[in-house]
Amino acid sequence: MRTTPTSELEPLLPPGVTDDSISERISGIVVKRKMGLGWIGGFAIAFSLLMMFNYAIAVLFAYGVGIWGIQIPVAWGFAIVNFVWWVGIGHAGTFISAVLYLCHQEWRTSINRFTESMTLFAVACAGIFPLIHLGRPWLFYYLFPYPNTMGLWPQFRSPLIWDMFAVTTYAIVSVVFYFVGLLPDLATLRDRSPHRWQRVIYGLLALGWRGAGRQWSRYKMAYLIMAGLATPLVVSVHSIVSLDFAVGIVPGWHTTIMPFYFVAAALQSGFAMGLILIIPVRHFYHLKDIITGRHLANMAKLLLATSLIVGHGYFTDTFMSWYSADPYDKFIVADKFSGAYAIGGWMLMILDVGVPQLIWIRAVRQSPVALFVIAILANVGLWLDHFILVVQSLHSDYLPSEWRMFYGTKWDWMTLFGSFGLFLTLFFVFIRIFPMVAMSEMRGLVHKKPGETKEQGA
Amino acid sequence: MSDKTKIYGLLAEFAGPDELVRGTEEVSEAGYSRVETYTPFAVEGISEALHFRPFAVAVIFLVAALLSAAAGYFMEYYASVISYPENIGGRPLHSWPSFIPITFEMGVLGGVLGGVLGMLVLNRLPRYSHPVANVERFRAASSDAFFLCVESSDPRFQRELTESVLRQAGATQVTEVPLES
Amino acid sequence: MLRLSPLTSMKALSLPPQVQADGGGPRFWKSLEEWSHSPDFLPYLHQEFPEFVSEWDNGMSRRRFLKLMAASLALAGLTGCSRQPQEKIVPYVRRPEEIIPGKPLYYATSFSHRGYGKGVLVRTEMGRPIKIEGNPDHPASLGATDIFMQASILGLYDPDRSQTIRQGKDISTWNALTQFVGSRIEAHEQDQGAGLFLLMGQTTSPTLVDQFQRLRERLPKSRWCFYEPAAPVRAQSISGNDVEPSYDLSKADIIVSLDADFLFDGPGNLILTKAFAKKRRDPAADFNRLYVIESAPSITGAKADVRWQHKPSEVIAFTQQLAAELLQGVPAASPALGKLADDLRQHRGKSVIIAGDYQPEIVHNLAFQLNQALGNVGATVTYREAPRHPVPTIQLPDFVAELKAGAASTLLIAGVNPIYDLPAALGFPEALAHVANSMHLGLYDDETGSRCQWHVPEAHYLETWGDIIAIDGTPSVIQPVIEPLYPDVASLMEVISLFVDLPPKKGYDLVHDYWLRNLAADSPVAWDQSLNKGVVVEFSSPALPPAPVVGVRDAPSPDPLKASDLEILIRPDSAVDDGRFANNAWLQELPRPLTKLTWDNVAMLSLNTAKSMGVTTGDVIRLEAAGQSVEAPVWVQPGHADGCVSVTLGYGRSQVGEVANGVGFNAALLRSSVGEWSRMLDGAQATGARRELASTQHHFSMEGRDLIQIETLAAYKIDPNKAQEVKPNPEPRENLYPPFEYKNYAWAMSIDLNTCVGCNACVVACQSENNIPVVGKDQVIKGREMHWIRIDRYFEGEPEDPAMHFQPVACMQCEDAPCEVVCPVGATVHTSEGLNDMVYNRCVGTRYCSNNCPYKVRRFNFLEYSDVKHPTLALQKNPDVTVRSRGVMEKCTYCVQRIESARIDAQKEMRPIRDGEIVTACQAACPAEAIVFGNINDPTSRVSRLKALPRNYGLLADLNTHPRTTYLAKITNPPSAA
Amino acid sequence: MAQLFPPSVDLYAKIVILGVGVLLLAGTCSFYLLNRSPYWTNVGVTLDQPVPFSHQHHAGELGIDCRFCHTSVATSSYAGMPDTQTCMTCHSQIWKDAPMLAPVRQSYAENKPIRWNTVNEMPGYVYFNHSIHINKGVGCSSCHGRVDKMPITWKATDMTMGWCLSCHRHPENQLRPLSEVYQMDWTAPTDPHTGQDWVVQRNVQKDHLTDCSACHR
Repeated sequence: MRTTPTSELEPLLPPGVTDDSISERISGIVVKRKMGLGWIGGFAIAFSLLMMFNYAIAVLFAYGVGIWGIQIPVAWGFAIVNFVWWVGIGHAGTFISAVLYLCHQEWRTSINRFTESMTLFAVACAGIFPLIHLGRPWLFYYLFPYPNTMGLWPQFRSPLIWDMFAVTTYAIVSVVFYFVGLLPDLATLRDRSPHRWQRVIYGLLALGWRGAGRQWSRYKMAYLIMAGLATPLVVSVHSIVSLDFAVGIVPGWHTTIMPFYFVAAALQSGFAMGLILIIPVRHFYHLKDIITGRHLANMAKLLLATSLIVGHGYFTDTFMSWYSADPYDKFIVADKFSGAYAIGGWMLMILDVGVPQLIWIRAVRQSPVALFVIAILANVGLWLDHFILVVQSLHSDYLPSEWRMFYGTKWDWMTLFGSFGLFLTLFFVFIRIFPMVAMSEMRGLVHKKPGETKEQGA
Repeated sequence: MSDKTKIYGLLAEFAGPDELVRGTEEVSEAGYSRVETYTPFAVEGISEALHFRPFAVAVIFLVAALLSAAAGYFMEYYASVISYPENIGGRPLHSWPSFIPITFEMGVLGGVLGGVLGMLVLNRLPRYSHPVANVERFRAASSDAFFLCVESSDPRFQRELTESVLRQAGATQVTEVPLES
Repeated sequence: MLRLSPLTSMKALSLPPQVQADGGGPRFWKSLEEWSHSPDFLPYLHQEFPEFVSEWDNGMSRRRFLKLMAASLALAGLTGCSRQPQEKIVPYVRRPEEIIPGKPLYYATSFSHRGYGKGVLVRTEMGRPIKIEGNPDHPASLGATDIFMQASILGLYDPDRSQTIRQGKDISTWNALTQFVGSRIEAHEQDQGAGLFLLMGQTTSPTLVDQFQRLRERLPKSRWCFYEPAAPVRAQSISGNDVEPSYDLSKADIIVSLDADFLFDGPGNLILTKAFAKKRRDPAADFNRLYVIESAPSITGAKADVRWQHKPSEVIAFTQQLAAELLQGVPAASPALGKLADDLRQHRGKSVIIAGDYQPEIVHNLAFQLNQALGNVGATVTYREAPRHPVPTIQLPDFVAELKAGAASTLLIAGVNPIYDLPAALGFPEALAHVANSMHLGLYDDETGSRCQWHVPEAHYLETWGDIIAIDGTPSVIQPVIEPLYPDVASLMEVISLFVDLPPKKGYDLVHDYWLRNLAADSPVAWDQSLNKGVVVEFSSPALPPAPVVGVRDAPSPDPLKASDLEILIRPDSAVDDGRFANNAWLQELPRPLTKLTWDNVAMLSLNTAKSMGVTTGDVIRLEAAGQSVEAPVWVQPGHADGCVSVTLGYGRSQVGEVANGVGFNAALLRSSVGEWSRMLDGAQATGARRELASTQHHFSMEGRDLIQIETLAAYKIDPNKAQEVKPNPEPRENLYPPFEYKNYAWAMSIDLNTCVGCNACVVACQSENNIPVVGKDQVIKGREMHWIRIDRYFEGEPEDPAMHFQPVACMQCEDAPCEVVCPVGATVHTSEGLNDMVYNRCVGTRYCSNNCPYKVRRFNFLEYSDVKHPTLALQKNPDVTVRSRGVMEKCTYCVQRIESARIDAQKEMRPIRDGEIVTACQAACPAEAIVFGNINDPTSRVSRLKALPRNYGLLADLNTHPRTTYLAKITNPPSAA
Repeated sequence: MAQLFPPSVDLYAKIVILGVGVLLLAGTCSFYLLNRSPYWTNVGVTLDQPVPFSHQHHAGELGIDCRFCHTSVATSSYAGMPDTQTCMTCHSQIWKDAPMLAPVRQSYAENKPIRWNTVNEMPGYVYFNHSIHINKGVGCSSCHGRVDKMPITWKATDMTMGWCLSCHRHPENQLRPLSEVYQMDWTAPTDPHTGQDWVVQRNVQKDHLTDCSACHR
């Protein structure tokens, strides 16, 4: 993909933009533009990956989790790694739409729809793994608190139950948040669609939104409070996910730094994934003047900031294990950088902490291609990070007699790459049916008085 | 008057958001109460112009969140202490620290669901058909048009007088809103 | 509570109707999920997923698979809501009085191995034998069992057992066989049996001996040969009689093992272990010291206080030097030797020198002389005449030669497998080809059977009558505990009866008649008592008179082996023995005590030897000896003597069954004669190939973690509390949480690392008691073995010559169990008595409990491991323990089913459970009595008293899990300043 | 036509929304009830048996003691199903030619067991022991109902885990004098203390009764 270097100081909006032109361009992509060959090709690839995913899961249900590489002591493998990774990716979306909203960061308006969609699809992918990693997935409902004839309840001291509640809540809230944000744009699509059937469908979805003054003010109030609730939620969810490990006594898991650096890692992977998606899309759909270099630069800076926090997490973790003088924890940390998984241990450091440091350089910040590559590397690094956390910690814990190496099988890899299929398929569908940018908020931006627009900053 | 029955109200279009806000303020000052604006985005100052504060929504959010958080905690307490008390790894039956995360999540979930539902209900949504939509031009309200509607049910509503008031307020164009299309 | 065999009166005890009706009806087949079975679909599945054929074979309908495809799209709940299928109740038509459904019955009988008996009690549920226990009344068991006794129950139900009489290629009948034998006898009446050849394993069965003699009288010219592939070598006294030593280790303060693995191998292993452990249990009281000289590490070597590793030739040299010093007073060749000699001198009459069963004659003779010189004979060791062969026999080579010469017109091969286990040099296959009429009697229609005209399926000892003599000469009667699974099976004595009795008699009559003749007065009562006790009562004279102890002639010492060259050491395998247990999946998957290796035999090398040969573990090398060559995977073993390769028998079977066929290599090929236990290798080269080996323990160092507490006796006597200083006893509790109080009972276990010899008996016993599945080599390689109790083995010190330690690890039943807290569905919770319950039917399989278990004692059914293919295997399942299905976590629960049944008995009598009333499966099996289970709320209980000892410590106690299972520190007793 | 939707749509929309809500609620409730209904639990459902055996006749009218057929109920985990021989002890004398009893005679003659349909079915992972309940004074009718009034046997209680727990948590409500265990028509004493006294006297380990391993192993 060829892209010209962009300036991170260019204005958030193209010159001479009007409400109508914004609405026309963005809704046009959905309601007027024909499916391009590029889209069809991309969708085809994504969908075939999805089918592979489906196949792998069918085989899994037929034979059991034994088709994966997991064993004793490493009873958790790819499934949990992928879960943590995907949930993390989701977080950036909520962060951008909620936290930046509360901080009045106007630049978020052109990308929050994007990242919110990303959140939904990432959570969808994540949600599958805890289910399929069960030994008896058909009994998943044992985890739900419902009045049964056995007189039994879930065991509420288990972080896995907290996790189930957190992820479910997170998924539902994200959907609601997404829909509410979408409501006015659905109305726009209703009114701008050329074909009646489109208008009917969007009309039904828009619930008859008319943009009445009182509606708007209640809407704004609700949106503000939801943002206020989503902010602690996004922190809590990955904190709880981190408790899946921190509550355990496994050396390498049992540390208080976990929630802090888990959240940071989550955001980092999310910003990275955001860049991975936005950069090609703004290129292929010619949205460079709406999603500007300034947006990319801001995302990149967030990526850089979080990568520094993660780095600090690694440092603290290592330091504490030395300082605590807990022999088991010390062994695990030493093994992480010198043991059988040392390559992973070093690679993840380089990829998710080292590489993002390039963003300090302006030229890199302004090169979409460079950012694209950095983002991909960072996400690989973060996947490795979770892999090392789960596998390397488990493979040599307290009793040396039960130390064993873990090797992923082809089914492990199929489920990993298959989940990309699900994610991309959903994403390709999204760019066909929903506006990629929040039009109503953009219009708001159009009518800002000059000077009222704050200087950008992350 | 007889014309009250025929039409829903008068729909005035304004050049832009600022004009609309100014116009709305004037119309309100003129004593009209059954007034509503229609805009493609949330124009700042409209609620003030309409003398409207969305207090109820906030209350609903708060109440829903507190209730479901309490429900969540009680569920955990009931299951672990009352229904089937079990010795889990020597932990106390009422291990309240372990019950906090779910309590919080339940609070957020309940709050958001309740609040958004409340917002929709207060906004009378879904409502698929509305008289103002009988005006062909109204379709632009979701893209780039800024409308102010004075409803005929307003006690001060008088077809001609109201129209003149609207025009003085800066409306670029005033059309009748028929009750049926 | 012991019963006479239900077959005493020859009244047929039929299998429970459930079993007849639907091959292990629902009451027995306790599986968590109902799976739909559809054979026609399996082939499709398997060509689809060949890699799982071995692992997953529980049947799945096409409908189900498509359902899964759909389900995996929607991720819908699968078989969540399906009602149970209608079950049937199938009562007896006529219920045998002694059978009460749901109540186990115990029968006493004897397990015979290499011609000697060990008493067992067989637990039967509704006519199905399901578990073997030791017989406390039997002198060779004293209530303990070894791995072979435990695993023999699986042999009974082995689906690969031969089931029908075969003539040529066709299935035949008992009548046809009778006629055939009849015709043969007629033929041999003419030549006085000159053409009748009999080849069989050694036996001490009085009834059989009697039958043999009668047959010999009838056909005096008949030719007999008895052999065991793993027969022990014996000393020869001047009188020319074999003499057999028997040791009393309870009197021995110094034990010297000349490559004798007496704690594991041989007919006396259980009593020897018991006696050995007795002198190890209490450091305060007298404490023995064990010297071991051996080539390949054994569990006896692992228990040694002083251990020297020498290659076979040097073991002989060592013995000669020791003898030279002690007998002729030649100064010690080495200081180490000198120390040993001094130690022995200081303990005259209280020491014992034990020559290994597989050492050459000279070592035995020297041991004989040394024991005499040290005044041990009569004190710690007595010699008796070994049981003589019942009839004049001829040596194996001559026997085979005569066969080749065509001298045999009829050949009966019983209970041995010459085609497989005879040295190729003898050329037995060719010899067999010369025989016109060959008969084979065996449990399997194996390598030998398939080459004989007639094959007769042999009856398993649990379904037949017989008798056998224990190592100390005590005879006991073998009584059947179940009607033969297959109608055609016959015991050896029933086959011999075809030759000598007209009409042929059944086993019961043969044994019964013999003993009525030979028992003391009032024999019918004595007979009943004998069956009841498991040993023949009121039996007048000991079977084996003490041998005259006189000077012995020096046996010719074998031509000295050149120290430079590579020697090979051949031993029976420590799990499948000489191959007779090869098809026993429990034993195949049993981690060998020191290698932790399963499903293979290997060429074991020392680190140095491996280095010099440029090979490492897993490399396949070609071994050449006796004109044969085998390809064997290398196993580099710490503690192995340099300059020799050690291999084990029992592998490389080709025709025995699904389990053993094609597993490992046949080491017997490398022998030039039966009874050759070490020789020079003609060659050993790396082939460049590699073989993956399935070991269950990959890391052998304790990493400086205080997992096994070790002290020297001297240090212990100075400060007995060291163990507790290093690892405080779980009490007093330092805990954030208010302690739960355990009102009635508080179950706990104590494991004495001092007496545990790592013999694996507990592992098999647990597998048998708790329906633990076998997973196969591939799964073991992946790390998914299922044993609830495992024996961790650690090395300490120099890898060339390390100290070795065993530590049995099962669920510790932690009071503050980390596993319970993290289970989201409460599938593992604590009971009011401190058990860490595992509720299989609640488990959804998140596996977090396993991750969070610091002892890693939880096992997970990653695939459908429980065998549902073979109905006979279902019969072995313990009906009191749920059979776990795929996706379920499982673990040790202190044999909760035994606790509950004891509780119910006690509750019915309105009394508390007595101390020692509950005996866990591992505890019952343990010959060293290293495992003690009981109630720590009762300060007088045995376990409480053990936990009060200063040696008591908790594993990883610093994690504050408060394990209910604690260990007693290991005390070693090296000579002072050694 | 400016309006995209006619006014009627609003009505429909409200109906649909309401309907969905109602359906969800109804679905949940009916599933809840279904799990406790005879369709699921088989309570009161009669199965056709090879022989239409009537407890009403044998236990009720003839007053044959439970233990005459269910011999091991007091000694073993299984109550014990009578073998054909037991039936024949009487029916070789009376009703010896009744066509109804043909399967019994056939079974006896051909030595083939009768295959009854299980009425009270326990999952494989539940380890219920009759003897301990009998010995602690839990009556037959407490679980099996008035079999002496059952012309053909049916399941009297739903035997769900919740049902088991209801008694395991409060055994005092179900205990009887040991002499009354086999009485069909026994009614609990009005004074709750008697039950509690029995719990103490018979040394019932109440806290163990709710341990998982009391029933699941």
